Amino acid sequence: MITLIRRPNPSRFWSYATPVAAVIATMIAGGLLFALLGKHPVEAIRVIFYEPLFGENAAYFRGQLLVKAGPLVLIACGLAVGFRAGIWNIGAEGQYIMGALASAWLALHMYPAESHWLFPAMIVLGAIGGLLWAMIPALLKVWFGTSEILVSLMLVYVAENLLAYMAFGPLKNPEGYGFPGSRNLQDYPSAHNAELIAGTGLHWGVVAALVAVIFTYILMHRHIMGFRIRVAGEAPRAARFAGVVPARLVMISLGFAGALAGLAGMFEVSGPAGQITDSFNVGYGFTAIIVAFLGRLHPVGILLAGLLMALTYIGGDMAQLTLGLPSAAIQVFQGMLLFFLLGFDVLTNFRVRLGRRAVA
Amino acid sequence: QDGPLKVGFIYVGPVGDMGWSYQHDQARKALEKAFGDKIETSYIENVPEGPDAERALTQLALAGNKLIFATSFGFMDATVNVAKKFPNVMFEHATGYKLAKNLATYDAKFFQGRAIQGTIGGRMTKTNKIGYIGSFPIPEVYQGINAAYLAAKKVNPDVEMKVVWAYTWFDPAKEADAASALISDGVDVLLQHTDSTAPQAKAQEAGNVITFGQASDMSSFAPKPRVSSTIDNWTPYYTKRVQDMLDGTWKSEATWGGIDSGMVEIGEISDAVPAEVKAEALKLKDDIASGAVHPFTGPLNKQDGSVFLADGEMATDDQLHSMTFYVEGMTAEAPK
Amino acid sequence: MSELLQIEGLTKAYPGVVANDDVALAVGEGEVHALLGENGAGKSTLVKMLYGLVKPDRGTMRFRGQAFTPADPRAARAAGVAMVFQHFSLFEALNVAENVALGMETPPPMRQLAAKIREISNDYGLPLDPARLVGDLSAGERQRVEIVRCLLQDPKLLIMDEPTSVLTPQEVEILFKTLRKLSQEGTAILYISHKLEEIRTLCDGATILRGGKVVAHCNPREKTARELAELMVGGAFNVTDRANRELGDVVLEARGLSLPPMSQFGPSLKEIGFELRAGEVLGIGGVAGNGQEELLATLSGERVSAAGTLWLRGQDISGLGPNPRRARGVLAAPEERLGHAAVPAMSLTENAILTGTLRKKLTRNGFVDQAAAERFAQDVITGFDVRTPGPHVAARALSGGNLQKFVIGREVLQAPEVLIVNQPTWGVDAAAAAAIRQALLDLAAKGAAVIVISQDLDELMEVADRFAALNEGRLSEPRATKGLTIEEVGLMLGGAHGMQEAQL
Amino acid sequence: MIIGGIDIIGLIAILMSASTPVLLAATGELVAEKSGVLNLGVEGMMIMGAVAGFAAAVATGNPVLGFLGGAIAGALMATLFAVITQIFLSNQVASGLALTLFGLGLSALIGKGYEGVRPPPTAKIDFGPLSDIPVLGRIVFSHDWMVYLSLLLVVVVWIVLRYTRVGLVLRAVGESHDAAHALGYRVVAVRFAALAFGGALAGLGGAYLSLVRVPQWTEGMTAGAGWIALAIVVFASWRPWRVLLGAYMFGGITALQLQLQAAGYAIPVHILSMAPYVITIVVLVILSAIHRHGVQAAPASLGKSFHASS
Ligand SMILES: Nc1ncnc2c1ncn2[C@@H]1O[C@H](COP(=O)(O)OP(=O)(O)OP(=O)(O)O)[C@@H](O)[C@H]1O
Ligand SMILES: Nc1ncnc2c1ncn2[C@@H]1O[C@H](COP(=O)(O)OP(=O)(O)OP(=O)(O)O)[C@@H](O)[C@H]1O
Ligand SMILES: [Mg+2]
Ligand SMILES: [Mg+2]
Repeated sequence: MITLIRRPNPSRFWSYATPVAAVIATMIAGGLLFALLGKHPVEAIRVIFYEPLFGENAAYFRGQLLVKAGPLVLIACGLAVGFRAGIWNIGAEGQYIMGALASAWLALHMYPAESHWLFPAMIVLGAIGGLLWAMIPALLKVWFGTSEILVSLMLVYVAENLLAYMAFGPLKNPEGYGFPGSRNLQDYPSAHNAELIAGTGLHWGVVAALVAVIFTYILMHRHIMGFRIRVAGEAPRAARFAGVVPARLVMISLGFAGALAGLAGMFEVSGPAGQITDSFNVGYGFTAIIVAFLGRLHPVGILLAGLLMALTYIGGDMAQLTLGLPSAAIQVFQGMLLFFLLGFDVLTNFRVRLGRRAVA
Repeated sequence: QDGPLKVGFIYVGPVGDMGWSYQHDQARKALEKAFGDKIETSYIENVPEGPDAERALTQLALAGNKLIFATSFGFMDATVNVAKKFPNVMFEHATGYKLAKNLATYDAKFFQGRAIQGTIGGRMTKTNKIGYIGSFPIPEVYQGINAAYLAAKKVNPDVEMKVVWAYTWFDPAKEADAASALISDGVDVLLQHTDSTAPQAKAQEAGNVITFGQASDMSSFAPKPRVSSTIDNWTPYYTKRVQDMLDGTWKSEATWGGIDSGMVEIGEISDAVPAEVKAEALKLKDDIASGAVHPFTGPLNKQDGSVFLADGEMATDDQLHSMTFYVEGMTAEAPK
Repeated sequence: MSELLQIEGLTKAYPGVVANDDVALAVGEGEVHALLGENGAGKSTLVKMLYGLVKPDRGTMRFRGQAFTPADPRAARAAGVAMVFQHFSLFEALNVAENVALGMETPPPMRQLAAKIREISNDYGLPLDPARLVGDLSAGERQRVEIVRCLLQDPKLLIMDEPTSVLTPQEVEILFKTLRKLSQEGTAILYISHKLEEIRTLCDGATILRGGKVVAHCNPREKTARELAELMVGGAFNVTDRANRELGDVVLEARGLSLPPMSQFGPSLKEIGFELRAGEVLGIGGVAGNGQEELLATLSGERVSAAGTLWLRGQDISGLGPNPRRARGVLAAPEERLGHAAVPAMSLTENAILTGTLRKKLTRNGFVDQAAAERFAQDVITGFDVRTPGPHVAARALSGGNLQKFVIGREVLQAPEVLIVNQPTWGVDAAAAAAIRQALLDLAAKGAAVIVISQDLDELMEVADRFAALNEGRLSEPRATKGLTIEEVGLMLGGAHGMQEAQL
Repeated sequence: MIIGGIDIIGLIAILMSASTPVLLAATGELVAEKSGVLNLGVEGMMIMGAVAGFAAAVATGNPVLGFLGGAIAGALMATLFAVITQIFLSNQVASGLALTLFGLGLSALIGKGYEGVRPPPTAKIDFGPLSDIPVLGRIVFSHDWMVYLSLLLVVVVWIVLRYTRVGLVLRAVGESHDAAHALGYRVVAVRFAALAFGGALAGLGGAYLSLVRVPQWTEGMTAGAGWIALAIVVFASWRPWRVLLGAYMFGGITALQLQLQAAGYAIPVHILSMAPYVITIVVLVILSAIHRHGVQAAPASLGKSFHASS
């Protein structure tokens, strides 16, 4: 039997070592899976992890890594703040959609007038869109004690329907021959979130993600506000005692997450995606939850985790192309990564002893 | 050119969806068989529309593919972008409308098949209610609904068409529910513009309902409820385009193929259909293929009573491409 | 008296502590045997081994003449051992009958069980309604549930781990009657308590533990309480020094302070009123669950009360939250150390920030001044003799007494004008408890007003100038502690009505 | 019976079948949550049940074995979750999400080759003349045996939780794991069992989806049903009968919106498609407002990790 003995102090070593160990374990287990599927395990791992970074066309893929990781990191930073406070917003996908819708609505409304103010205004509106959507679960929790887990999740489906409605209705491209989807903002200079340096994949959304990482770090680890948020997550009673007003905390952490998710949606719709379509959202809001945990709810960890996650997507596509690895295998791979991380986490807080059960 | 021609595909769904992406992949496999080691194919499945598509297309281009098929409407802008970056790679985009020097489009006139289904349905319905599971309110689907309705009405003036929009191309549970809703509403002929066989199964359960295969033949439900089908057959087109590449004669164009080109195939009409109805349907098929009959021929009004086609006028491709309305006689209301 | 239970060489080690070291003791049939010792001496560990919850590393137990190695509590119960826990093992959302059923091996059908509960509980003078939710019961009633649960199994040995700490003197009286009756019927009782007078009246024999080792077996009736205490501590111990103090102006005043329950099963506060002067220590006694937590929460600002109910030097502070109150000098230390007064997983430095930000200026423009926070934490550690490697250690790594010293020290070093503490020495050993009491008295001597909420009447008599009792959310009129008899206190604890009678 | 162009009896008959997967999954999750564990991986367990059930049924040609296979797959997934959360003490929310992700991927892998295959039919129970009784006949006597089994399971779960010792221990563990542990109950074992049962029911629900309701195997075919099941447990404030009500209501609204379309109502489709979710939110709000000051319905230890320290 395994016996767990709680460590008085969380192990510093293991808190850094577990993510690494989890990645290695995932590579091993994933390799086994790939071997089962008849693919060469080492080659598959190489294609997924090495090829996009240092392979033949790495210059392009490194940029794409940023494009893919940008929204994940941005959203995950917001979510991590809430998770630290014990507030479970799992509806970032909906907030992401609403941010995109709000900003795209403004741009399409202004079209084709060119103005310097449009893009900043879209940023503001994107953040507000996500924030307001997140305020629904926040206020319902504050007023009625309704579970934010379920409300935020249900609102994803509502937002998806709203998105489809907009794509087929009010925001449909009038010159699109009746096909769904809005105008492409990439063709609207004032609204276009273009690459800042051509070919690098670096766009304002990536910049925003980096800013969010720094901001979140300062907030959570340097500012008294973040301290209170962490206290609230660790010990709610102690937080009250320290003067934290739970209602305000719920609104701040959901609002922050919503605003960042909304921003992510805004940068995506005005940049890489370009347009509102019914399939605009591709699950960043959900994947970001994983990224947040993978990054151990720490902004710097999230940055690394976002990049790692993006790598598995891009490398996964690569493995499909060169090795014929099915896309589902990549999903399993990502699931295993999270399992291993969560499982290994126990080492941070517990000493593991094998052998006779010391305590019945 | 040295080495085999590399041909790439991106699919919006998994190749195992048994519908849209599956049919494209069937054609890819047919290419491999037909051209042997003259070509080499690869694909990426489950590609979300948007930036991921753009990356996947670039990935294909960087991997040395010279001809790339982007097989979903939603890949349109991504394909345009990537085509710009790789002028020496030829792109083919399914069901879209944007062309470039190295970007061609292709699509099939599925509505031709719908007219044949409408004829069979109109003849065979006892309740005079035909149900149609729509995917999205876009021209392609409107064309199908209207063509089926007009054909049915021609052989059975009392026919009424019920439409349920599922807002999905592929969601078996939802399609099953939509089929159940229509069947419980009295429909005994069921057409679907969604890709799963769930409605077929529901019809089979109900017993007295006939259906038509969509995208693939769905022959496992033959002879009943599935009495016929429209099959998306991309093989002839893909074969021709690859041959053009090998011959160096590829050029950008917009292809809209129908029954005549083999892009739209009519699945075998089963014995559950009375012989005279079958004959009538087959004749219509031949007439459409030869061009003698056009499913949209005037006089034809829109649902609101305004004129769509004058007497004897046949709808042009452009008119069809922007069809987002029901024709006169439809009782359902078009979604806003 | 024949031997019912014999223990020899029993040893149990935890990482870093030997909780029981070669313990030997014997209990006869029908004997009431006390187990004495300071906090952490190993009493609970010993009885947990008897009850099958913890497995000994070494040693033997014989019960009713046979080797006894219970694999789990069920086995122990089957053998005739029953136990009332130090911390209740009850389920608030379940009713009395269900709670009882959970503690039995083969409970009869609910209907019969309910009847039996009524019968037994009336027989022993502990009436209980089997259909009530346990969450709705008072602490005393909850304990009845635990006892009745044991009685229903006809135990040969009944273990009671600190059963009286939550009872009023009257309830203790009833409990003792029950226990004597049981003992006459031949049931042996292993009784753990820190209340030495109780033990002297109740128990036939005693075993005293210190640091996991047996230091003495004795007959408690032949010893004085002081002798027993010295055996436990292993030496003489300090008594607090209470200097004469001048009382100043009224600092804090509550008028008609009411509060709805904070939790589903919690009590409400009803019309609480008192005046507190500078330099004064007000002791508030009462049985746990009568509104102590609620009172502390309203005084600290965790809960706000209606306007005009709480005044600080003539200023209405009822609507202020904890931090504005701290800014004005009203500080508090709640009872629950882990999770309320301190965050278990956070370092002592971070726990210093928890309440010290304002008065110790641990932030600049909202940014945490790490160095200042560490300095403050270190000051508390040094000033209050907190035994720990340093301020970076997580709060949960400290022993209860040391963490308590840290919590009290953290507030005291912020130079409060008013300090409210709840159970300041709960679960803390004698030396540390004395230090904490002394710190409170010193604070009062410097002119601060202090409210000590405690269930330990001796403690209150020792530190408080005036005493008031909290009962079902009502506070009695405070009375000077000087000259207050234990009977009067008992009546005050029994309820406000009793108080009035006593005065008449 | 036709009201406003909607065949109410038909609607009820449809919704009973359409709601069965969610009903099964929610009933299972109810048991798991009653033991104090929040398993957000219902979606992952359902889809594994769907694919495993489908594969088993196709391989054996026997739908009963298919359902069994689905239940086993769901239970195995739940056991994986139990290991992670009960032994390794991981955060339950994150572990549940991981389980869903993992299940979606793994099921797609296992399902390769089953696309387009038709499963053996699941028999409807032949009630003979009973099914011809007007109104009642179609509502009560027109279903396959799984529909009745799901209803039976609701009853069984209700009885067990309420009237039996097993149920009492389960509730006790969910209320206070520390107290239950002190009394000698094996908290972790009880939770393993409750989770496995919940997983088995989720698996059954998935298998019902792939074997009866649709019936076919396709990737991601649960399409959010697991999340709805979770919502329904809260909606039902952890009571079996209300789970039934909630599942049927949700299924009913979904079916109704398609029926309204079929009947030609010009209500915007997207608004109708949102309706079930919006209504769920509204009901959750109403319930939480009611419970705010009354009896707290959730098991007190729900979602908390248990580590036996003594
Ligand atoms: N599960 C455990 N793991 C590690 N150490 C433990 C554990 N349980 C008890 N201890 C330690 O064993 C020693 C004896 O504890 P025990 O609870 O038996 O003391 P006690 O005499 O009952 O004290 P109290 O009067 O506070 O109830 C203490 O040092 C305690 O910290
Ligand atoms: N359950 C437990 N698991 C691990 N360590 C424990 C446990 N309980 C207590 N300890 C450790 O045992 C030591 C003693 O703890 P405990 O609170 O019982 O102290 P104590 O002996 O009562 O001391 P004090 O008199 O200061 O209260 C501490 O270092 C504590 O961390
Ligand atoms: Mg202690
Ligand atoms: Mg003890």
